[in-house]
Amino acid sequence: MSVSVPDTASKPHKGFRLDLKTAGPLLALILLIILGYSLNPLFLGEGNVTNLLTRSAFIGIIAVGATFVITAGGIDLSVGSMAAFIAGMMIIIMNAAVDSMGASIWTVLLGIGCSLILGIGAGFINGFLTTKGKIEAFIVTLGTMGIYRSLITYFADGGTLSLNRGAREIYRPVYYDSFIGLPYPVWVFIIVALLGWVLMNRTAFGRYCMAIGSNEQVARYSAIKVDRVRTLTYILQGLCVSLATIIYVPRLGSASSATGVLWELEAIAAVIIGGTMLKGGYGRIGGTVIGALILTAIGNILNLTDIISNYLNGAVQGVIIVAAVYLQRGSFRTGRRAKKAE
Amino acid sequence: MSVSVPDTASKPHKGFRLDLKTAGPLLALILLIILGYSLNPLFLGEGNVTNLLTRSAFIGIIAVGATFVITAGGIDLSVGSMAAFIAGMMIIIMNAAVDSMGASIWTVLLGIGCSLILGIGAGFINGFLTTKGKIEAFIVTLGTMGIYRSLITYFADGGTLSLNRGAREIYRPVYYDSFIGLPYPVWVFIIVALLGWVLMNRTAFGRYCMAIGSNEQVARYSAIKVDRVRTLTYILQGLCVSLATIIYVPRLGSASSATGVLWELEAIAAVIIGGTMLKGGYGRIGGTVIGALILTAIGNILNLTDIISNYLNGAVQGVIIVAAVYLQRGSFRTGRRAKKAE
Amino acid sequence: MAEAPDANVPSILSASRISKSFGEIPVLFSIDFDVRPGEVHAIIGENGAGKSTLIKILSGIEQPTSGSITYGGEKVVLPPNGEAAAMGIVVIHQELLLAEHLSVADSIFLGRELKSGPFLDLKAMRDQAKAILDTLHVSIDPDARINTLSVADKQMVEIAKAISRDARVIIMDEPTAVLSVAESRTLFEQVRRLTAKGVAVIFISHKLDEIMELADRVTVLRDGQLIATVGTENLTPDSIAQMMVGRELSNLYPPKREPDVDTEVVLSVRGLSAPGISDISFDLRRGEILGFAGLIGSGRTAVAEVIAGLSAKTGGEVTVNGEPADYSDVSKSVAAGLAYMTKDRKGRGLLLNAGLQPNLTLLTLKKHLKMGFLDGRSEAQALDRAVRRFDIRARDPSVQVGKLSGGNQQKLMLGKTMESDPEIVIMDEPTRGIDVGTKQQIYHIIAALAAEGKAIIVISSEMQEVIGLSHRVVVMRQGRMAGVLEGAEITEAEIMRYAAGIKQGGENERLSA
Amino acid sequence: AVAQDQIRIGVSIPAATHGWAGGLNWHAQEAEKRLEAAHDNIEITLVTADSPGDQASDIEDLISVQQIHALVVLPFESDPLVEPVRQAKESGAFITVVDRGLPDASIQDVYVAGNNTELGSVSAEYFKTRLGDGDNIVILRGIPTVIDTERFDAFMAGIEGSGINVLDDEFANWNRDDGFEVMQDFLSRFPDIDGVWAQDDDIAMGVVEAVRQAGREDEMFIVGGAGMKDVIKGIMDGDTLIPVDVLYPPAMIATAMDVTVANFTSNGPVQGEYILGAPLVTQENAAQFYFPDSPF
Ligand SMILES: Nc1ncnc2c1ncn2[C@@H]1O[C@H](COP(=O)(O)OP(=O)(O)OP(=O)(O)O)[C@@H](O)[C@H]1O
Ligand SMILES: Nc1ncnc2c1ncn2[C@@H]1O[C@H](COP(=O)(O)OP(=O)(O)OP(=O)(O)O)[C@@H](O)[C@H]1O
Ligand SMILES: [Mg+2]
Ligand SMILES: [Mg+2]
Repeated sequence: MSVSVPDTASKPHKGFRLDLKTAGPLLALILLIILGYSLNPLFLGEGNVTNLLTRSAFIGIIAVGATFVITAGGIDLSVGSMAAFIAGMMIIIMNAAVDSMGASIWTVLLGIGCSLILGIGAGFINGFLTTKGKIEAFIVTLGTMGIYRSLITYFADGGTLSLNRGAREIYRPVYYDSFIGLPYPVWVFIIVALLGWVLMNRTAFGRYCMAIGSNEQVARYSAIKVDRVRTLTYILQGLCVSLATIIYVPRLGSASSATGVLWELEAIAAVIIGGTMLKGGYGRIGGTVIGALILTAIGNILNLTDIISNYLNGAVQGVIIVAAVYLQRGSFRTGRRAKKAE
Repeated sequence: MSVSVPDTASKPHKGFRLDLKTAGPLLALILLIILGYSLNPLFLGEGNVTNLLTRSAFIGIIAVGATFVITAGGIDLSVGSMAAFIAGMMIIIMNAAVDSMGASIWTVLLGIGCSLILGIGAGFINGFLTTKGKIEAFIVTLGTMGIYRSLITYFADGGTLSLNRGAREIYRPVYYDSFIGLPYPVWVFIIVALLGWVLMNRTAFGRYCMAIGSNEQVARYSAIKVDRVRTLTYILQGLCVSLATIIYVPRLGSASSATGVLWELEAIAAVIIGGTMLKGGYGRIGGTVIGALILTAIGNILNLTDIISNYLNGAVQGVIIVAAVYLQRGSFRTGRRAKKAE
Repeated sequence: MAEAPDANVPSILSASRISKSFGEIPVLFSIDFDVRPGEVHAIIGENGAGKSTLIKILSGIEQPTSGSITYGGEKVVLPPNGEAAAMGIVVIHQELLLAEHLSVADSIFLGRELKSGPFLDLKAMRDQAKAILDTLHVSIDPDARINTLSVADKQMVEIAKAISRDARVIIMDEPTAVLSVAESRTLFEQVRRLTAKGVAVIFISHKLDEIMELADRVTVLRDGQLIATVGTENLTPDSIAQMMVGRELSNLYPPKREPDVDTEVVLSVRGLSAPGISDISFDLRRGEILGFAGLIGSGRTAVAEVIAGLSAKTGGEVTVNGEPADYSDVSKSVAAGLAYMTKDRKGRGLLLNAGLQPNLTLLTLKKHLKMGFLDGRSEAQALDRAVRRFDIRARDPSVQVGKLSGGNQQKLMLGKTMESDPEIVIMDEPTRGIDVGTKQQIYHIIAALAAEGKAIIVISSEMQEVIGLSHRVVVMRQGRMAGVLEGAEITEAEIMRYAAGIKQGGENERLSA
Repeated sequence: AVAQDQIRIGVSIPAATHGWAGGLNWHAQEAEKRLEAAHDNIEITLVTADSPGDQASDIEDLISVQQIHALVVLPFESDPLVEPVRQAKESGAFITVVDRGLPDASIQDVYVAGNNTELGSVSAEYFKTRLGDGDNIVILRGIPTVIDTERFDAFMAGIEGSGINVLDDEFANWNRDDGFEVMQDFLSRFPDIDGVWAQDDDIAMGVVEAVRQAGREDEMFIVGGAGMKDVIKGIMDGDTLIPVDVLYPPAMIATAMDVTVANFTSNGPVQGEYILGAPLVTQENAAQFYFPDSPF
């Protein structure tokens, strides 16, 4: 006979919240677009939109990986220097390949293959040290961050590694050419985001990440191989970094110690602006994509206007990020109870 | 046969655990000292030890504040640029004071007073936005980090703010002079660390920080004013930044956009190397002090020798940090159970 | 009592000479235990006797220090981390084990998701979850996130999770501690359905009537020792209780003292509404014990949390000692002499990673300051007092609270609440998971407090407890007051009638009587 | 110029966080190897810093643990390093300051001067030869620091009155990626750009890619700065997009180290200023500034 909570009472509540949760970052993005357009109508010009999307692909792809790491309760500070390191190694390897067998499509494919292997390997190292070494992820990835950054500086002799001209010409289209109106990097971003979304929301792996981030003991008692899943999130992150690097290298054909500086902060910011919780347990790929777009758009808007001193760019950026997240949080907050449910 | 809880039984164990937990970072520091000495016996020369201690005071003082923030489950990324901003404002204010009323001890005291007010205010803003604005601490402090960094750049007009010579002469001893063999900054560090330790371990406030970081709901149900305590941790952090700045300014007598870059990462690293958990709920001031010493010692040791390329400094630093934490974790881990107890 | 299965059937899961120590501390001493297919085998014992530890060993979560386990006729070493579930040994843990951010359906299928190809079959999981929840007669939305559910609903999700598995042995560690009679009954139906199919059930409970009703055999543990394993037919609740605590248990409930209807009203609630509740009105006098009964989610907790300043009201008035009492946080209600003890000891009551002492004094830390600093001695004395008063037992006194037995955690939380020395105290499921012996003590403490002139609200799903303690009983249904019972009206049947909506109590003067 | 048994020289420079600093590091290391090989009694310790504070610590370490006889320092910023360098001086060390002179000139024994102001004005002179009244340029700046400000102010002063119109300036952080992105945005914003002053060759490399992507190579020219080998090579080959460069050689650190060693090994006096200037590199003189082995 038991009555308990009537069905209707809880359902609309949930649907409502879910909509607003995704709507939050979207709303912030839309406001930003309106701001951009009103400051300079060229903001929505075709060229600028394409630039913006292409640019957001790097951070976006990396942030998709970061969403998994953070959802499972981890953090990866090494992604920026990992990207620089992988880019440097790709260039060294491709240059060596050109020297020994001339520039061809195979040179580029070799570079891409090596990039994937390095990304997966680097991710594995982070994951292994965190899970088997039982060292806090913050420390592990702070360490590998320093290591990769040093290595690229060392290999570049403090300078810049430049891709051989021949290989460059073959590789260049990967960044600059388009397919049905959208540059390839945007396609890669779209595909990574879709795959990431499916993985997060439609596979057991995504559920395991959430369970681990939410309550590791529960996950463990549910016979989930916590260490393995966690390591996989870092490997996935490495893979995403490698993909981002693969579309990054043809852009300038070079890598140096200045490559990818602070990308880790941008990637984490994108994830959190998107509504994923830093403490883990709940990941939102869609939000992350929007977060990456928001971050790129802020930089873009600042370049499109000169009403404020350049020195204050960082301040404006800071204010917009905080305001965007506030808007997002504020919009669905319906008082204390909602807060508690967080 | 009720066993119950004999008063005495709980004490020795607690002491024991505390010892082992602090022993971890200490062991790492000792190994580092041995390494330093074997590379160059002058490492333990009086001059170098004094330098090392004085230098560690900046990060150390900031890290004491960060221990509270992190223990209560927050994070503050803004400390580095906050330090730069406060240093800049101090210099501007002191220079203005010298212009209007000449250089005297009062000028310096005015600067110090303003520094304290700014630090407390900046901390309050972070705390307020996090608690009342309900924005993730990561985002809030990422935002204020950008804002302070921009503001100092703006006030310095992209250059360096330098303290007036007269005021400089009066202020200089605060960094360079000693009291019973120890430079003043070291004394400030010692006092801040002691007060921090007492506050964390011997007052209700410290207990509340731990409770909030470990389970916010339990804290709320236990009549703890969660928002207020959390805001206070940020204020405390601001105060620590201000104290660090007060001893920093007489060192170089200047501030620029390059001041305090990456101090936030160093401070957080010191806290975590010291054994405080990034997720909150457990804070260890003693560990933090040792963590700050470890970080400073690593930088110092790298200057002792040039057997390895400077390009690899970051790599060596990374390896040592990871190894130090591994050692620390390993040293008291007595199998799985200890791990689980974390 | 179920049809007793044939005693000659070989047992499906058995333990022989199991001992267990945590570090230096021995917890179980050479226990023999077995359960047969189709049988309900109950384990009873005082708090901290080792029941939960035994079943953790029987399910592989913990490994025994010595002794062996036989499963399906073969000696086995059970795999850790709940992997034994795949072999057919499923556990409902005493402490809720759910990931707060997952949905109900996801939680039920965590670790064994239904898939179509490589992808999750969300629809199938949702439908099956719904079907299982329906058999339990609860209408929890399979899409709801766990952190939006009440403790009782979470417990039902745990039960749903366990019975949805293809189990040969189901172990239930105090599944009914937060369930009301009605929900418990649906659980028992499911247990009978399962045993009829030949599933073996191990059942732990401190509610002796449940044991008598459900179990075929009973194993009694005391201080980690096996006292006896007896067929239920040879037992009475009294004899079980005696075996458990080793002494005669008479008068579980203290005699009711007639409340003085002329003493002043200390807490007065008028037309209170908040999310989940509406139009609540009642008075509470000095020296009175007011019971709150109702089904899961009927809003009893919500009423208490609004009064204590934990959540905001949307309408109505609350006064304490005649003063308006709109507490914006708990510190204000505590300062006004009102204390609320949550039923969610794990999520809201205790810091599981901290020790006993910091937990006990967290609510009242200000009392243990000496010149602004914490006075460890005074804290230790408080712990000493609480340990004596509430019979808190920890074999390893320095242990983290999360490792205490469930009942001892509850006692610690009671101690924590009473530390604030409140004039008005609201206890939500005060004896959740507490053994009969201690229950009796606690009931006497509650009665003594009332006699001292304190005003007490007891929210309980245990009907007997409400009946045995209260001077008056408020019955809630779907967020509203269904009726207020007094004196001889306070009977199980009457409460059930109101709770189920068969009877409505309309007269307002009755409500505030 | 005293001969001693063992001469320890400390070299303190900013870390290789961007192209020019990378070149600086490379030249310092090369000079270290070369000088240590050439002189048995010379021992050089090279330390790199990430901020002025770091650099101050480095100098302290050089004094206290390396016990140096000479310090070669390229200050991160001038003002903050006055005190640390003064302490080195007081410890008896011979002081060589590179690039950014200290406000108190009495501290330094030798000053090897690069000249940021000159880089700005030389660039401005070149723009005035190519552009005139009503022509539009954009400027990509470095990181907001003294160096950048000096260059920028000198450039602006240089083009004053020429009628050249500065559409906007943005910081590109001495970084190719930022150069690329900022230029992309300038290109979508301004339909008519005649020239780009990037003031640094790393930024210029990014600008080139953005201009190429937009297909607007024929509209404008780009001037960077420093003397990166790729840029110098392009000038030698007659590139029209980057027709000239303004030299700001990271090799100045090697000069400074040479001079410092000479103080201990030669008999001639080495005190004083060595001004390197910021000459304009054109197709005619480019070959003499081309170092194919340098990483920069
Ligand atoms: N992980 C652990 N570490 C140390 N001691 C433990 C641990 N788990 C349980 N104990 C101790 O083992 C003893 C038995 O606990 P157990 O949980 O089995 O009791 P129980 O019979 O289930 O009691 P309750 O009725 O209160 O649930 C307790 O004294 C408890 O403190
Ligand atoms: N409609 C609602 N919206 C949001 N939260 C609610 C709602 N109804 C109840 N709650 C919250 O759920 C928790 C428990 O619910 P409730 O008060 O219904 O439990 P209860 O009547 O004590 O039932 P039981 O103890 O049997 O679970 C409380 O914290 C309450 O604040
Ligand atoms: Mg138990
Ligand atoms: Mg050398």
